[in-house]
Order: sequence, then structure tokens, then C-alpha cells
Amino acid sequence: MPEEFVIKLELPSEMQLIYVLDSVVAEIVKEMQFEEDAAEQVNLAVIEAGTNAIRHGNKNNLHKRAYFEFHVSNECLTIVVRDEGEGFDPDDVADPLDPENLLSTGGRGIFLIRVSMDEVTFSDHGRKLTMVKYK
Amino acid sequence: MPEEFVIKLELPSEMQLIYVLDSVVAEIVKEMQFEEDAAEQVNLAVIEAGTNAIRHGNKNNLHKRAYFEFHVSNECLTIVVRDEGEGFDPDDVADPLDPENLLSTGGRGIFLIRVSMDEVTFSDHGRKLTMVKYK
Amino acid sequence: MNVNIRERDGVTILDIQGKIIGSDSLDLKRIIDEQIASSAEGEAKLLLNLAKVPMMDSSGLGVVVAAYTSVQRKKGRIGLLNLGKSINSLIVMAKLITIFERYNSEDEAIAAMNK
Amino acid sequence: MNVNIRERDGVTILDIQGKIIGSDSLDLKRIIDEQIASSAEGEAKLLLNLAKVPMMDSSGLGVVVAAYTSVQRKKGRIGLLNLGKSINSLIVMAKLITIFERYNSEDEAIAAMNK
Ligand SMILES: Nc1ncnc2c1ncn2[C@@H]1O[C@H](COP(=O)(O)OP(=O)(O)O)[C@@H](O)[C@H]1O
Ligand SMILES: Nc1ncnc2c1ncn2[C@@H]1O[C@H](COP(=O)(O)OP(=O)(O)O)[C@@H](O)[C@H]1O
Repeated sequence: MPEEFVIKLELPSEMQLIYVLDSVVAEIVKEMQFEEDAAEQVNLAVIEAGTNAIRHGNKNNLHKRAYFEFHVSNECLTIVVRDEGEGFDPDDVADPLDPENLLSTGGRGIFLIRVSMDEVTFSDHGRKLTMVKYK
Repeated sequence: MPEEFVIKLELPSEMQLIYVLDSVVAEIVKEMQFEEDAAEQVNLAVIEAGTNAIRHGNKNNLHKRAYFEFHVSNECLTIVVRDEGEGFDPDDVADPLDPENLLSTGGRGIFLIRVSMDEVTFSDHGRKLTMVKYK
Repeated sequence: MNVNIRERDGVTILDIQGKIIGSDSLDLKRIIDEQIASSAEGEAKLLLNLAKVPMMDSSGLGVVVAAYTSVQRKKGRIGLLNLGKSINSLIVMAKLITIFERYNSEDEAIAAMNK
Repeated sequence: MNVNIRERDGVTILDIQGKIIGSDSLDLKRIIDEQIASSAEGEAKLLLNLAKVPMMDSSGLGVVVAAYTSVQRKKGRIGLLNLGKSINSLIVMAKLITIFERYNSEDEAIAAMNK
């Protein structure tokens, strides 16, 4: 594989298309020869980020789009996810490990992204998420 | 599934990435519930078009990109493939069914695209290929 | 995702196949809710067979948590069968490992849930 | 794409697994060329088992045509085993159906290629 390159994917905000995202990630981590555990963590983080962009960011509005960039290099995979929503404050999200939230039915997505990836940065008021996984 | 929407994919010109394209197409035809034969024809046409864009159009130059658009509607799938090459004259391609070409090792890609899809149009001097498959 | 439903010794077994991601969790929630709703108080015994589920996202996990809560409320039980490594670590990360009954064999699960 | 190579009664069988698309055809060509190069005149007998190949693109087909030509030149034979519907129709569309020896059973193929 060559040094470094970028794959881009752009989806309308329709949850059923998460499988398209899933298949792209699966091929990229396979091509990059990530180890199985790391591959599954990347897969999970991307699905969580895509779901948030489509559901919370774009509010399932089919005219709004979710943008995915996969920056492939020899050392790591950097993934950028952007939506066209109103943004949010990623620091103001409840801790799903707080005992009172343990049996909550939601609120674990961002937490799982943070534990699955090596670097996680939100910008543009939460509308842009950049995450890195080293090999 | 909603009325009509567009999925976009952008790849650097690296033949190994054809599997990313392949997986995106597979998910889209599955989601659209194409019949098996039609799904395989779309799959083949997209692979041929992607291969041509990367190999002949962009000449495997990693800094040049291949662009794919999948326009999904209830009646059909319209696929647009673009490259950043020098273009070519699609009418000036040898007929692979001509007896003297039958045992040629190449030259069947565009032919297979034409027989697999319902509508095939080249524009921008062969740099843009639009193809339609009805359900 | 596909779900097959069968009964064994008073336990409703859901054999789930495929990743549980995106909108799959809504489908799964509907199926589980129906099963719980149609069980009498104290009779809801649900076993989710995840042997053929290679991956689950946080909304899938949320559905399992919701199922746990509803079943508790009806004084029933819910068990997870054949968790793969990745779903197991999902549950560990979410600190839910001590909450769910987990089994590696169907016989064992059925026996335990009927005790 | 993966290729496993085995010998049976003087026939080299290539069990191919996975789609043959994109750069796979270069890999396949290298493997086939080696097999043909290492066979003596009149001895090159190649059987491509495509049972587990769900799809092949035009470059894959080009490799099969090239193999046919090289084998002919060496007075050998090449056969295609277990063609699925989609590869069969690819070969039909390319008007190569009368060119290739095709078989649906390995025993039959081996017997025919040793005649
Ligand atoms: N892209 C986004 N745009 C707007 N709000 C978001 C976005 N991502 C997450 N959020 C907000 O953060 C909350 C927590 O997200 P998350 O941890 O993924 O859990 P969940 O999606 O289950 O609510 C969401 O409920 C939502 O309010
Ligand atoms: N996107 C493209 N840009 C430039 N030339 C192209 C493109 N697609 C096809 N061609 C030209 O048309 C020829 C025939 O293409 P095709 O029928 O796909 O067969 P093959 O790829 O096996 O040569 C190619 O050899 C190439 O010269």
C-alpha cells in the first residue's frame, strides 16, 4: 500500500445507510491489516460517530449529509466525521459510568468512541469529530 | 427507504481500493433490493468503470482521484464515475466480439458495462461515465 | 440483522444473526417488547442468543439494557447466550458485566433460568 | 482472492477463493504463469476450480484467456471447473463459451483432461 491517502464517503442522513459506512470501514481496516481487536474498536467508533452525525446532528433530515474522511497512513488511521447539524458541547455529556446512569438506555456512544480510539477531538462545536487509531 | 438520495465515494487511484468500491456497491444494491442477476450486473459494471478510471484515466497516480456518485431512487440506480485523466474517445474502442479480438487479453470492460447496464453515456471526453440500471 | 424466535422449557430464545447496528436496534426492541408484553407476570424468561452477532453498537446495548429493566419489572429474567469477544468487551466497558446473566451453553442457560 | 494449488493425476488444480477483481488478476496471472512455465511441453494441464469465486471482472477473464493461449502454445490443456452463473454469463457475453473446456465435477474434469 502507498504512503498516505484519503478516502471520502458522503451519506444522506438515513440510518439504513449505516451499513454502507460499516462496509467501507471494514475494507479499510482489512486493507491496513489492523489486528482484530483494534479493527473492531475502529468499526465501533465509526458506527457510533456516524449514528450521532445522522441522528443527533442532522436529525435524520435526508437533505442534510454526513461526511466521512479516512486518512490512511502506515502508522495510523485518522477518521474525520462531520455533520450539518446545530452542534453540541461534547464536554457537557453525562458520564455513562456514573452509577445513576448505568441502566440508562442511551448515552454511551461518545464514551465508547473515547475508549475505542487513541485520540479523539471534537471541533466546530461538536459538528466535527477527528479520531485516530494507531496500528 | 426514502424517495431519492445520493451517496458519494472518492478514492485515490490505487487498485487495491477497488474492494472499497465493491463493498459500497454491494450494500447499495442489497438495500435497493435488486434481483440477484441485476445486482451482479451493476456490481460488474461499477468494478469495470472504477478500474478504468483508476488505471486508464488516472494512470494509477495516487494524487489523482476517482469520484463515484450513486443516485438511488425507487425505480433505478444511476451511477456516475469520473476521473482526472486525459479522457478518450469511447466510440473508438475495438469491438471485443470481432473474431480477431476474441482471444485478446483485454478490451472487454466498456463492452461489459454496456451490456450490463440499461443506459450508458460517456461525457467530458470519456472522463465522465453515467450509467443507469432499472429495477 | 435477523431474529428467529423459539420456545424451550418456558424460555423464549431469540437467535439473532448479524451485526446489531444503526436502525437494527429499533427492530430488535420491537421484537423484544412484544415478547415481554405477551408474557404473564413472573413468566417472562428471555434468552438472547448472540452466537452469530459479530458486533453490537451502543444503541443495541441500550436495547438489551431496556429489556433487562422491563423484564425485571415483570419479575422475569433475561440471559445472554454465547457472547463473542467484542460484545463481551462492550459490556465490560459499559460496566454492565455484573448486571447481565451470561451463558456459554443453551442447556446451562435453560437450566439456570428455570431454577 | 486466495489460491490453493494441488496436483491430481497429472493435473494441476487451482482452487480459487473470493472475487477476482481489480489487482487480483495480476496475482492470479503470476501464479498461473509459474505453473505453465514449470510444466514440460505437452504436460501443462491446468484446472481452475471457480466454485468459490462469486464474481470475476474483465481483467480476470483476460487472465483466463491468456492462460488458455499459453497452454495451447505448450500443447497443454486448461479447464474451468464449477462455474457459477455470473461467471458463466460473463463468458457467454464475451463469446468465449465454445473456447473453454468447462466441467461441473472434478472427477469428470480429471478423466477428460487425461484422455
Ligand atoms: N453530532 C452530534 N450533534 C449534536 N448532538 C450530538 C452529536 N453527537 C452527540 N450528541 C449529543 O450527545 C449526546 C450523547 O451522545 P452519545 O454518547 O453518542 O449517546 P446517545 O447517542 O445514545 O445519546 C446525544 O444524546 C446528543 O444529545
Ligand atoms: N477512463 C478512461 N480514461 C482513459 N482511457 C480509457 C478510460 N476507460 C477506457 N479507456 C480506454 O479504452 C480502452 C478499452 O477499455 P476497456 O474496454 O475497459 O478494456 P481494457 O480496460 O481491458 O483495456 C482502454 O484500453 C483505454 O485505452
